[in-house]
Parts: sequence; C-alpha cells; structure tokens
Amino acid sequence: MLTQIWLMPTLPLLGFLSLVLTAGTLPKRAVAVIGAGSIGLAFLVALSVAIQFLASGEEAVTQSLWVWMSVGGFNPGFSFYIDGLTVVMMLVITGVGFLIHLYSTGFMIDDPSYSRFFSYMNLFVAAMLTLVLADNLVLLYLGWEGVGLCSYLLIGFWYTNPENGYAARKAFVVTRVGDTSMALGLFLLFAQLGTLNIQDMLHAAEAEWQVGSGMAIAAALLLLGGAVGKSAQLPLQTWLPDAMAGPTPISALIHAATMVTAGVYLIARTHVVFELAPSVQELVAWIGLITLLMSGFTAMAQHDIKRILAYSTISQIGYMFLGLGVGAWSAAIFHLMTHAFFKALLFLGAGTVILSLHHEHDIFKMGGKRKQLPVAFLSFLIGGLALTAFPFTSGFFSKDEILLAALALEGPGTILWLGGVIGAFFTGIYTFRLIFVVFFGESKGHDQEKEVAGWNMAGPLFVLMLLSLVGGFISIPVDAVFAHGEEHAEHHVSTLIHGIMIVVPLIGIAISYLFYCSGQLSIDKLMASKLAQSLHRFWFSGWGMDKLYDGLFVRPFVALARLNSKDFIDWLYGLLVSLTRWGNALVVKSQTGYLRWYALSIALGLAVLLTLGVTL
Amino acid sequence: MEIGSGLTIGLILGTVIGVAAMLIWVERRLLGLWQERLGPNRVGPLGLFQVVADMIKIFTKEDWTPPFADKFSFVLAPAIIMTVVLLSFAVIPFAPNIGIVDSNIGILFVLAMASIGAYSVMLGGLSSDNKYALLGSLRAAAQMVSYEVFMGISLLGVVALSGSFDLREIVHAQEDMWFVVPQFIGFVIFLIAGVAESHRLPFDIPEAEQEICAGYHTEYSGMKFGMFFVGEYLGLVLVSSLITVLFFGGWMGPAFLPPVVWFALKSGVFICFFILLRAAIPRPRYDQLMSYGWLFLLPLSLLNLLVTGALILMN
Amino acid sequence: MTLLFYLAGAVAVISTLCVIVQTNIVHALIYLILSLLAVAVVFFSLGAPFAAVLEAIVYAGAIMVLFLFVIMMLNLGQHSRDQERSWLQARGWILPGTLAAVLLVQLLNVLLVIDHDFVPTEVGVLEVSALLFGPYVLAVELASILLLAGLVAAYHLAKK
Amino acid sequence: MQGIPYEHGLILASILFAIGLVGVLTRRNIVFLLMSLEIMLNACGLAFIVASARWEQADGQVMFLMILTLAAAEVAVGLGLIIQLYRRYHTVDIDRLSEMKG
Repeated sequence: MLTQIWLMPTLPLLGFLSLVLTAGTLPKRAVAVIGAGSIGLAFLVALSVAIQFLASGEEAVTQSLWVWMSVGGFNPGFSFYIDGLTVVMMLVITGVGFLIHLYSTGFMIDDPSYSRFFSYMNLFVAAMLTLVLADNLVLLYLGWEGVGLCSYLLIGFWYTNPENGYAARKAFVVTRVGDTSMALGLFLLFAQLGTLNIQDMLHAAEAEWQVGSGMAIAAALLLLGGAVGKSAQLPLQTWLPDAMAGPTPISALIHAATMVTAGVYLIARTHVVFELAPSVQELVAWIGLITLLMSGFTAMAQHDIKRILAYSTISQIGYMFLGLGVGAWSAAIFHLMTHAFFKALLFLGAGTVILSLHHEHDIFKMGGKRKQLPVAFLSFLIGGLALTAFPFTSGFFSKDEILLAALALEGPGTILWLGGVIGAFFTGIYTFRLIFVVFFGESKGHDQEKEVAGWNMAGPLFVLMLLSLVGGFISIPVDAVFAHGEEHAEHHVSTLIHGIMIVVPLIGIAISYLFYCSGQLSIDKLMASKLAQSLHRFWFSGWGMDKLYDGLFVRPFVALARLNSKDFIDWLYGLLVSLTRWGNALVVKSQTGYLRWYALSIALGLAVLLTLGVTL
Repeated sequence: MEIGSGLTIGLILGTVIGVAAMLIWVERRLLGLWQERLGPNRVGPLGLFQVVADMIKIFTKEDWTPPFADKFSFVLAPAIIMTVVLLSFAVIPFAPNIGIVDSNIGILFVLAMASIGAYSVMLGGLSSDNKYALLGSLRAAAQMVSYEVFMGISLLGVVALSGSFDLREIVHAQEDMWFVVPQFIGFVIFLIAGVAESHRLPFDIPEAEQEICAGYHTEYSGMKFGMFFVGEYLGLVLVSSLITVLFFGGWMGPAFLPPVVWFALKSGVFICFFILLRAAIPRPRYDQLMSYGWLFLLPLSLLNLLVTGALILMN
Repeated sequence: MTLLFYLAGAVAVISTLCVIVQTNIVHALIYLILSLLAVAVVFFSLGAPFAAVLEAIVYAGAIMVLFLFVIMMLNLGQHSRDQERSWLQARGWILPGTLAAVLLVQLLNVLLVIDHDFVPTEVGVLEVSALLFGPYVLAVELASILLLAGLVAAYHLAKK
Repeated sequence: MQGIPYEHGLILASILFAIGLVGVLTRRNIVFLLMSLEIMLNACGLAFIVASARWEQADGQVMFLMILTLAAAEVAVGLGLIIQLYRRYHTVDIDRLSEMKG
C-alpha cells in the first residue's frame, strides 16, 4: 500500500525537467499547465496518500526505492518515510504550493522568463518534498540543499538587476552558515550513533545518551544551527528581508510552504535529540522569543509592503520556535500550518496590490485602496485578522496553544508567555498599520489603476481566505509522532489569562487605528523627539544586524586579507619554487637537444645497470 | 627424375629460361596475329630464329653504364629481378615428381620473392639518375607494394581451403574441384595483381614508353637491359604457372597426356591470355590504377576472404 | 642447418657493419636489406620459417621499400655523399664504439655463463597462428589499431 | 643434425644490437638514424626468435610479429616526420633539430 509516495517529489521534478529541457520554447499556456499541473497532481497524490495512511491507522510507513550509496556500514537509501508530521507537511507544501503556482500563472504572465520561473518553482517544491519525505538525514540534506539552491535561483530571478543578485547571494551565503553547522551535526550523529536513518538514529540516541549529556547538547546545537539558518531566526535572520527581491509568489512560497518551515520541521523531526538536551531546547525557546520581539519592532518601522510581511514571518517563525522550545511540538506544527495559510494569503494579496499598482512597494504611497482593490483588501483583512490571532480565526488557535504551553513551563515559562503576548501586541499594531495605511485614509496616488485579478489569481486567494478563517478547526494527526514527548498536562488556565491573550492583540489593533486611521494620535508628534527618530532608524534597519555583521565579520576579514596581501604562507611555497627552479636549472644543462646525447645517456645507463646486475 | 636433384634443377632452369626467351618471338607473332599484321617472319622458318638473332644482338651490344649513374645499384638492379624470379620457380611443382623443393611455406616464399623483386625496378630507376627513370621507379614502387597486398590476400582463400602453404599440397587439394570454382573472385584478383606485379601491359605504368620514355630502364642497354627484358618474361611464366598451380589443378588432367604436359598446356593458355591482354586493353592512368586497387580490389579481396572463412567454418 | 646459421649470421654482421659506415645512403639501404635477408635465413635455420618469410616480406620487402621511397622523394641519392663524409669524422666513432663495445662485452659476459646446445625444431605457421588468434588475440587487435594509427599519422604528416 | 648453442643466437642478436647502437650514436643523417633503429629492433626480434626456438614455443614468434608491426608503424610515422622536417628545414641533419633543449 501507499506505493505512490514516490510520485510526490517525482511529479514536480518531471515538471522541472520538461520545462528546463524545452528551454522556454513552450507556449505560456503549456508552461502553466505543466508548472501548476504537476504540483496539482502532486497534491492529489499527497491527498490520496494521506487518506490511505490515516485510514490504515499505522504509525509510520516507509517506502524504499533504492540504496543511494553503500560505503562500509553507511548506506543511506532513497527511502521515503511517512508519519503524521510528514502528512501535515506534505499536504501544506503541495496544497499551498499548488495555490501559489496557480496564482503565479496569472501573476507572471507578462514575464519573458515564464518557463524558467515555473521550472525553478517546481524544483523548489520537489526539493522541499524530498526534504520532508526523507527517511534519513542524508536524503533530507539533499532536499535541504536543493531548497537552498532554488531559493538562490528564485530570489535572484530578475538577475539583470545586480541588487537582486546580491540579495540572492546573501540568502545563499547566510543559509550556508547554518547548513555547515547542520552538516557537522550529521557527521557527529553518524560518528556517535552509526546511522543516519532518522528513526533508528532517534532510538539509538534515546538509548545511548543521558539527558543533558555533552554529546546530545552538541548534536542538538549543531542541528539548531542548521534550523536557525533556514528558518531565518536570530542570529541568521538577515537574509529573509532581502529575499523580497524575488517575485512576490516566490516570497509566498518561501514564507508559507517551503524553505523557512524547513528549520521548524527539522527540529520537530529530531525532537528526541532536543529533549535529551533540555538546555538547548530552552535556548530554542529564547531564540524564538527574542526573534519575534525584535522582528516585531522592526516590522513596525518598515515602509515596504513586502518587508513588513517578511518581518512578520520571522516573528511568526519565532512563535514556532518558542513552541518547539517549550515542548509544544504539535502546537508549533499547527502554527506552521495555519501560518502557511494566512501568510500565503497575505503575500498573494500583497502581490495583487503590487501588480495592480505597477510594482509600487511603499505603503505610504497607496492609501484608501479598499474600493479600488476589493479582493486584495479582503485578503489582507482576513489574513491580517488571522495573523493577529483574532478570536476564532486560524491564527488564534495555534498561537493560543503555543502561549499556553509556554505558560505551563516551569521556570522561565511566565517570561516566555509574557514576551509572546507582547509580541502579539506588536503583531496587532504592525499588521493593521499596514492595512490601515494601504486601504483606508486618503489616496496618495495610483488612482487610475484597476485591480488585476483573473480567476486564477482570485481563486487561490478565496481558498486561502477560507482556510485562514477555518484552518484552526483542523486537527492535525501528529499526536502519535510526539506521543512520548508531548506534555499533555491539562493545566487549569484561568479566564483572566485567556482574556489577556484575546484582548492584547485587539489593543494593538486599536492603537494602530488611533494612529493610522482615525488620526487621533499623530505619528509625527511621536517622532518629534530625537530618541524616537534614532529608535525608528534603528528598528528600520532591522536592529542594525547587517551593520553588526559587516563590522563583526566582513570588515575584520577584509582587513586581515589586506594585512596578508603579501601572503606569508605563499612566501614559504615561493621558497620551494625557487629551490625547484634552481634544481631545474642544474638538470636542464643535461638537456642539450641533441638526440645522440640522449641515446648515449640511455646506453650508458644500460651499461651501468648491467654492470650492477652482473656484479651484485 | 626426382625432386631436388641437380639434374632436375638444371632442367627446370634451362626450360624456364628457354621458354622466356621463346616468348619474345611468341609474343610478337601473336600480337601480329591479333593486330592483323605480320610480326617477325624473316629470320628462319616462320621467323623462329628471330630469338637467336635478338640474343646475338643483345650480347654483342656495348654494355654501357652512364657515368652519372650509381654503378653499384645500377649493376645490381637487373640481377635482382632475374634472381628472385628464378628463385620463385624453386617452389613450383611442375609435376608429381618434378620440382626443386617442397616447402611448407611455398606461397609465402613466392610472395617474399615478389616483394624483393620490387627493389630491382626501384634501384634501377634511382641509380640511373634520370628524371624519367626516377618517375618510373616511383610509380613502380607504389604499384608493386600496393598490388602485393591484394595478391597476398587473394591467395588466402586458396590457403584456407587447402589448409596449407605448400604448393604441392594445394594441387593435391584440387583433386575434386579446381579452386577456380570456389575461389573465382580470388582468381580474378590474383590475375589482375599478377599482371600488375610483373608490370606487363596494360599495367606497365612504370615503363610507359609514351609518357616517361621506358621508365626505369631508360638508361639500360646491352645485357643488363636483356636481363630486365627476360626477367619480365620470366615473371610472366611464373604468374601463369602460379595460376595453374593455385586455381587450375596444376599438373592434373586426363591420363592420356603426361602431367607435365598438362601443366605446360595450362600455363601456355595463360601466357597467351596475358599477351592477348596486352593486345587488347589500353593502359590506365596511374591514379586510376591505384584507386582501383585500394578502393575496389582490397575490399573485394577482404570480402572474399571473409566469406570463404565463414563458409569453411560453417562446414 | 648449423652451417647455414653461422654463414647467414656472418653475412648479417658484416652487412650491418657496412650499413653504418656507408656514406651512400642507397648502398647502406641495400646492405640493410641484405642484412635483413640474412637474418631471415637465420630465422629459417632456427626453425622459424614463418618468421623468416615475414621478415623477408614485411621487413625487407615493405618497410625498406618505404625507406627507398623516401630517399627517392628527398633526392638523397649520391649528392649527399660528401656531406655524409664530412659528418663521419674518425673521432666521432670513438665514444659510441667504446660504449657499444662495453655493452656488448657485458652482454656476452652474461650470455656465456649459460651453456646449452639445442637442435632447432621447426615451429610452423599453424602453431604461431593458433597462438596469435588464441591467447594473443588482444595483442593482435592492439597491433592493428597501432597500424591504423601509424597509417593516419603518416598520411597526416606527409601531407603538404 | 648438430645442435646450435642457443647463446650463439643471442650473441648474434647482441652484436647486431651493438652495431645498431653505434649507428644511432654516430650518424647525423636522420634517415641513417632510423635505419640503425631498425637494426636494433630487428636484433630484438632475433633474440625473441632464438628464445622461441630454444623453448620450442611459438610465443617468441608472436612477439616477433608484434615487433614487426611496431616497426612498420614506427617507420611509417618516422618517415612521414622526416619528409615534414625536410620540407621545413631542407636538411636531414638531426643536429639542426636541437631546439628542444633546457
């Protein structure tokens, strides 16, 4: 049963191959059919696999295709592994991915590189599916790197602009730091546990490592490094805002369905290791908290519609990390899913806004667009409500679960909870700041444009709206995966706490309303003081992280390189070279160019050898 | 008579050279016949003594060596052709009990001698230090080396069928059927290659009086020329004998005639055939000859060998 | 057979010596052919008639024809004699001669240690062929490839 | 039949080899050089034939055939080179071709 698992990554891969090999010669309609159709088929396959899997009631299913390589005791296979976690991930990836592809067929219709765009997108989905379906860490790493490659290709999709190329490079290099850490983690795990098959490895880890042992901490830290890089968490979050250089559907794909969720998935997948290293797990929570607060502040200061969403993504992933850190595995995955819905909705809505307004990104040049762009407005309204965890939207349930789990944690739980709530407050402010500035108030330009939304663009938006609203009622089948680690303690949570969590985002919305819609509070007055201005600058630049890294790594490295421009090591080798040259000059004298001389030396050598042979 | 005795050797040598000398007359008479003219008919009955007259002339002529020639090679060249052709006759089985040696590498020996024979023409032309002679010998070198190849390959079918290089064995192997039947293609190729090897008309491109003024023996006169001349006729006799031995059953024939007569008759037919060729066919151009050899005869002979080998393996 | 061996051996040595001291290249070539034919006779006397005939056909009959051909094309005939003579100074022979003599003495020194008489038994065409197309078939193929390569290379090199 | 001491065959080969070596070392004419090389190759072939006769095995003759093939290919290429060199330098003096040094 479940023999069609392999079809899931294969279909997008086939789509990629057929698009790449035809090299843009296909008509756009055919490209759209292949590009979106392959993902759609993959979604249908995923759906059927999921239904069969859930109906079978088994805990996990493995499909082995072939052995990839066999070196000594190391023989990772092309094997796919399915359990509840995978089912959620693959449905999100193919489902949301399909909606984004469908949207893209309309969004990118005027782009000359239509075929190239869809080939990259298909490869992206194929790599991400490989990542989540892999039953061993090597195959997972293949998908991991494939995702990295595709993000590079897609962020730099409009490569004629050097800035986009720079952004793509930045994303690639920054995530590479995390990938290196992860590769080291893989080496460590293999050296210590002798296998990279995830389930075997987890069992072996449980059996061999003490809770809190050094090895477990090291392994968990290295894996965390990889996850932090891919999921754009502190301190490797700087690439994500720049990744907005790509076309908007790519941002949607990266933020909602693929790429950034990979880190969350990795930690959830190897959660046993993290449970063996409680200190690291707590670190995960703290990273999540700090990231979500920092990016919340930053988001409030941005002008670019996509950058605001980008920082909100970092912040929401921070929530997921927080959830992972406090051991609320299924809550984190649940938030991952709901976030996929509403963030895809928000990005695609933003795409509609941008496309309709001729690639205008600055929210302060829009204003009052709710009549002009009704579909986008509706998308933003519903997406924004879900993002701010408005009661009974999807985001509300998932964020609620995470925060409650944080509160339940002993020790730092209260602080984590408090931070999460403050983060929710900020979320309310920046989300509705965006909505109010774009869709309410007076128009500040772009009055003539009509909304661009064909059925293939509006359709996905409506589906995502529905999912954002009711997604919270979906129950995800991950209990079996985290059964032994989940803290199911039914805490008594007071209504006060619930009340706080419901009210705080609403306060944020209200403040936002006062500042940006009704105008009762003036933002200019607030900005009058020097302190506020410098704070704004600081937040606007994303807490100066880029500058910090520039000063911390780039400049010292450049300085060191300049210092060593004479290359001290090279001098040593130069000595070797001149020695060789000298010897060469000596031997060269024997090369007279006269054939006779060479023959003579050969004969002489023969004579000497014969003499030696006879006498010895 | 017994094989290899001194008497046999002497007799064979004498006969062969005598036949070669007689061919001077035979050829001219036959050419006359075919070309509707008289030919030599003045000296003796039917002009038979023309041979004697020619011999006297050639022996008494001044044996002149050009002063610019390289004397060593110049003298050596005509000797080589005589020697190698006469040596080749050593392995020919004329009759069941007539022959000089029975060698198990008979055919190879003949081929070896033929390849050495090429030097005669080349050295003759080179040592003459004359542009016509040089041209002739260059042509001769290419022609003879090339056609040696097809000659050798065309013979391999016969060798495969009889399973031996020994010419006497080959004759014995034809008791049921002459090899001309299964090896007709080989026979034709051998015939052509034989004409080319002995540079007889129509393949006398190394000599080609009209273009290069007798080619390699332009500077030769007297008995040295005579040796080239007789050597050519000896080559003719040799090729005819070889064809007889290899493809037409050698000495075998109905018992009313002795075997050696059958051999002589068969060989005589081929000698006449070669003279007819000379009378009938014009000389091709040099490049035509070479491309004909390499592009047509070589593939054909290889194909022949391949098919023969396949058939033998099948049986 | 024994007499034939020594006779042919002597001819081979003498004519080979003539080859390397000749100033006329055509004469040298004739001596070389003679030497090769003498070696062929040696082969025959050693019971290798196939090798002997091939030596005559291929070495003496084909390879040397190539030499003669090239000599014709380069027109090296008698004209280069004076040049050759000027190149062949007596002292030019001393060092190579000594070296070769030393080498020869060493070889003889090694060889003369062994003493074994043998009667040449003929190893015929059949045995050689059976080996050629049996265990050595790969070598035969390689040799044919080598010849093809040589053919192509020679054609390319000699082309104008 | 009286036997031939087989080292006599090898001695003959050695002598021919040595003569060829002297030729290679002394002559300046490139054609002579190639001829001397042929002498040396032929001497090697002789040694193989002697060995073949000594052990009554055909392998030596096979090796001789290989040497023959090698010689044919070598001469073809070598003579092609000589023609090319003569066209370029108008000489057969090997010492003129001493640019490849150092």
